[in-house]
Amino acid sequence: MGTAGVMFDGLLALALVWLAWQATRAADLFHAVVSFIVFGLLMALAWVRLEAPDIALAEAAIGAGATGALLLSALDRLATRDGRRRALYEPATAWGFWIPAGGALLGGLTLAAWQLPAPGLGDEVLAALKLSGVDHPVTAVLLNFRALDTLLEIGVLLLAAVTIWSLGPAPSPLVPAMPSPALPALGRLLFPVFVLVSGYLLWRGSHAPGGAFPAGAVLGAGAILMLLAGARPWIRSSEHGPWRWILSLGLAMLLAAAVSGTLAGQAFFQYPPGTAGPLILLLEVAAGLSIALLLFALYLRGEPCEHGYRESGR
Amino acid sequence: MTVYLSLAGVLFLIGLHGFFTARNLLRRLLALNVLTTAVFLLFVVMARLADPLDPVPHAIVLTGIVVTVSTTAVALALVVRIAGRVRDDDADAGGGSRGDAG
Amino acid sequence: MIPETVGPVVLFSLPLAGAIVVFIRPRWSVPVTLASGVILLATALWVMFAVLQHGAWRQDIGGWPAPLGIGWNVDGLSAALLLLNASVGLAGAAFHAARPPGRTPVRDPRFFWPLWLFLWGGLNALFLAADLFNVYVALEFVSIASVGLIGLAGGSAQAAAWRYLLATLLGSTIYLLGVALLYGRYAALDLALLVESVEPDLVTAVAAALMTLGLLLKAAVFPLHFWLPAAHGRAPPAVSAVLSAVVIAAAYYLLVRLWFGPFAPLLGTGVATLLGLLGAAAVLWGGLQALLQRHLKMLIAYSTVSQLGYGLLVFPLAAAGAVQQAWIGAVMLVVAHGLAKAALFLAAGAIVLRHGIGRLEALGGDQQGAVVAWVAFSIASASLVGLPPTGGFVGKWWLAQAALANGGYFWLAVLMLGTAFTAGYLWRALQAAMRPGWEAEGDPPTLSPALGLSALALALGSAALGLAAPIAARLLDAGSGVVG
Amino acid sequence: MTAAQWIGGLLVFAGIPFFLLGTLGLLRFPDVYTRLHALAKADNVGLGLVCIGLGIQSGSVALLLKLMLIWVLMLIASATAAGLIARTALARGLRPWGT
Repeated sequence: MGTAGVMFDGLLALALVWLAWQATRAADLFHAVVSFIVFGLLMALAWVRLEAPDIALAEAAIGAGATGALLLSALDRLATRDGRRRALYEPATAWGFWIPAGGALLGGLTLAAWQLPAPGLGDEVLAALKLSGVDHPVTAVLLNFRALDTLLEIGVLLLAAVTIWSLGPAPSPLVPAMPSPALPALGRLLFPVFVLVSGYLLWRGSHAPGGAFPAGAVLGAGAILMLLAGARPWIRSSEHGPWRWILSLGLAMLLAAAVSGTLAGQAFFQYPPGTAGPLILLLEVAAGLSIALLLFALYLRGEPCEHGYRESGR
Repeated sequence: MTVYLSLAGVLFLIGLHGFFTARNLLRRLLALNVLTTAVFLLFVVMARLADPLDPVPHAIVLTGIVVTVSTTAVALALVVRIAGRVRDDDADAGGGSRGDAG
Repeated sequence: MIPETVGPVVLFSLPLAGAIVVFIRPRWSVPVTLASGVILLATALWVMFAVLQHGAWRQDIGGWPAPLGIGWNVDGLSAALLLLNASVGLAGAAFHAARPPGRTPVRDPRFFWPLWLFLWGGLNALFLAADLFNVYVALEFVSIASVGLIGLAGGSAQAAAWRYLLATLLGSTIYLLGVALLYGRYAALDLALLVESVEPDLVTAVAAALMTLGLLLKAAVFPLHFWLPAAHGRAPPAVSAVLSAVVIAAAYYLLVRLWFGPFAPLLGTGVATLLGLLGAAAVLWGGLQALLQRHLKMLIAYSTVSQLGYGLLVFPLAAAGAVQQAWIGAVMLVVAHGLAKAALFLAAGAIVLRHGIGRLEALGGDQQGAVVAWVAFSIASASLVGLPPTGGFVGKWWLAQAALANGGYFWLAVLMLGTAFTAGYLWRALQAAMRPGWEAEGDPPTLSPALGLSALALALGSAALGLAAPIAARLLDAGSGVVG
Repeated sequence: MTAAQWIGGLLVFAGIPFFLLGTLGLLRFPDVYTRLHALAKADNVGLGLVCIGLGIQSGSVALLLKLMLIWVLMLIASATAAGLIARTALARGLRPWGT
């Protein structure tokens, strides 16, 4: 791509290195978290440069967006726990020097191993693409060739939500010092756009970069924005409400599709011939919906209240 | 591509160094995320080096990003819960603990 | 007759489906968990017999062959560990269902059951997977479930859960870097494919070193074991049982799967001796620490660190020549240790419930209500120390024969010294029961017999393993994919 | 280089100084409120010019509309963010410069 491309890559790499260094060494914690979020956004740019649009979408929406929101809310929660920010330290392990030194050696070795031939599985994927029921290779790999990874990954997300619920009740959301009218207006205005964009991403997943993960992440980010804009956490943890069903919808649908393959006498997780396309779309909708809700549940950082919203003030 | 390969190496070292030398719990988590991003960068550079662009590492990194956000969320929920207890916990981090949880 | 390929499908999907059902309807937690537990145990037995008859087989997920798709391979080793997972899972569930409410500070039992079944499903997925990245996702699955279960005990257990989470995440990331290098070099993630295409060059050596470092961190081997005692000591009894018995064995299983599969050509005497020395250090240091502990559960937790060291002895003995003998001995030892250690933790849980406190001095006096637990404790100790005819003895005997076969006297000495340490600290725990105890305030809590019985079942299982040694030997021979 | 390429290039080129001035303002201005002003210029006008320029250069109307959507969303987001930051600064009692 000529010298301009290399220069751009060089600049991007330097910026990323400096931001990563800031994220771990910056004096003030807030400074570190902000530089980590910017690091996530620039990484999205790097993924675009490496021709990985799906990952750029996911990195921007999940890596910088959701993780950034989680970090900032955790930081906020730590600060106000008792006025000044608690000394949240644990003794840095004495052999802290040796492992990085070993890592440096290994890192150097890996770079010395530059001559990785990287044969890649591109040909096999393109050859089998026609049978996979979708046109976009990444979606084909995600939901057909390596569908077991996706099933376990949605399982990890649901498991993380259950683990966070098991840690204790969700702290009541913080009321900002001087509530500004602009944020609720933004929330009301933008949420339909979020839904539209995630629907579009979900639909185009079958033939272009997109699919369940970015769509779920964008919808999840929209839900977190509503919470920031002062909306009540409308998710309930009671057994009777619909929320537990919808949260586990993604994993349940994937598991049902997988087991139906065996019941139909074929291999585990094998889609009946000819129905791969629509079945994958159905699974994408279910996975996208439950990813959105699970990201929202992860943001609550605890088990939402059973029934009505309890008026427990701060 | 050599730029991104060396970037992956440097990010890996920063993440590893940050993980071990940072004393603040949140900062160790950030270093861990940087470490994971470095590994994903290596995967995608592999995909780019292959002559027909290889989609398998893309799917792997997508799965990895979602797994990383879940583990980070669990870790953050834990940090907030133990923020109050880290102080008195250091006292007995050494030998046997006091009356245990039964 | 139903094809045996349905077995792994049930083993993989039933725990996950059960976890979803239990998450949605907490009222049905105990019946659903126990019912699926029984079915899983039966399926694990059935798969084991299928492996005994037809030998190992491989299933392609989604019908896609190796380079593209993910595969499950079911052979002697995975069948044995699936059975271990099923038995410890069922016994732990029975123990937790029977424990008196209110005594243990498990904050919210209804989230115990979904986490328990998720851990069960994650471990089954791990033992079945033959794909390196699928193993990574299963490892993360197991890590988060374990953190959730440890954190349930609240208070200091959450701090222990935090250190555990950080350590396993670091281990997983380093492991993933190794996988990335391998994929870059061979464009293959499947173990069977890698076995054919691996040549010992720089990149493969670095990848092997990284993956081994990651897995050693997850298996809490000696220098990297800092997170284990706190996590296992403070978790609820059923949780520490499954953690010590199966989660640690999972990381060891992966190490053995890698070093006797794709990395076999790299297993030179240098690497093998290094791993052996790590194991020896773990055996001796863990044993020493366990001797010094004043708490029953911490004593058992440190014993896990030492017992795992025996497993690592398989590498130098195999490199020296007696591959088959060392392989069967090590796997038998790990499975016997898993059953015995789970029995120890469950028994310790019942005993601590009876006495209300975990320190050794306070465990004397009358043992009304915890007699079965102490019986289970002693049988499990016998198997751990390796008295004939228990499984522990058979495992150590085979390892000793492998050591004698080609002059590994140093490893034999490590084996004997470790056994002495084990006998030492387990006798110290048993001795606590004989001592005249304080007068416990108020009458002892009425404990349901199921607590002791679940521990007893596991202890007897570990002992019976010794009697079933020939079947076990045949099972582990059946397509264990051992090179050479 | 067709006419569209020229016009597009010119517009993008016209947008660059706004980003430059915005960054310069961010570094040089004394307090948070004035810095917010500088950043607002970079976001609103600079980004608008660049988006329209790229849209015209790309030649397809759909892409132009998508870029315009990006610009509108950025306008809303940066205006709200600037308002929030200013309010928080006031709440923390940060007196504007020169008063």
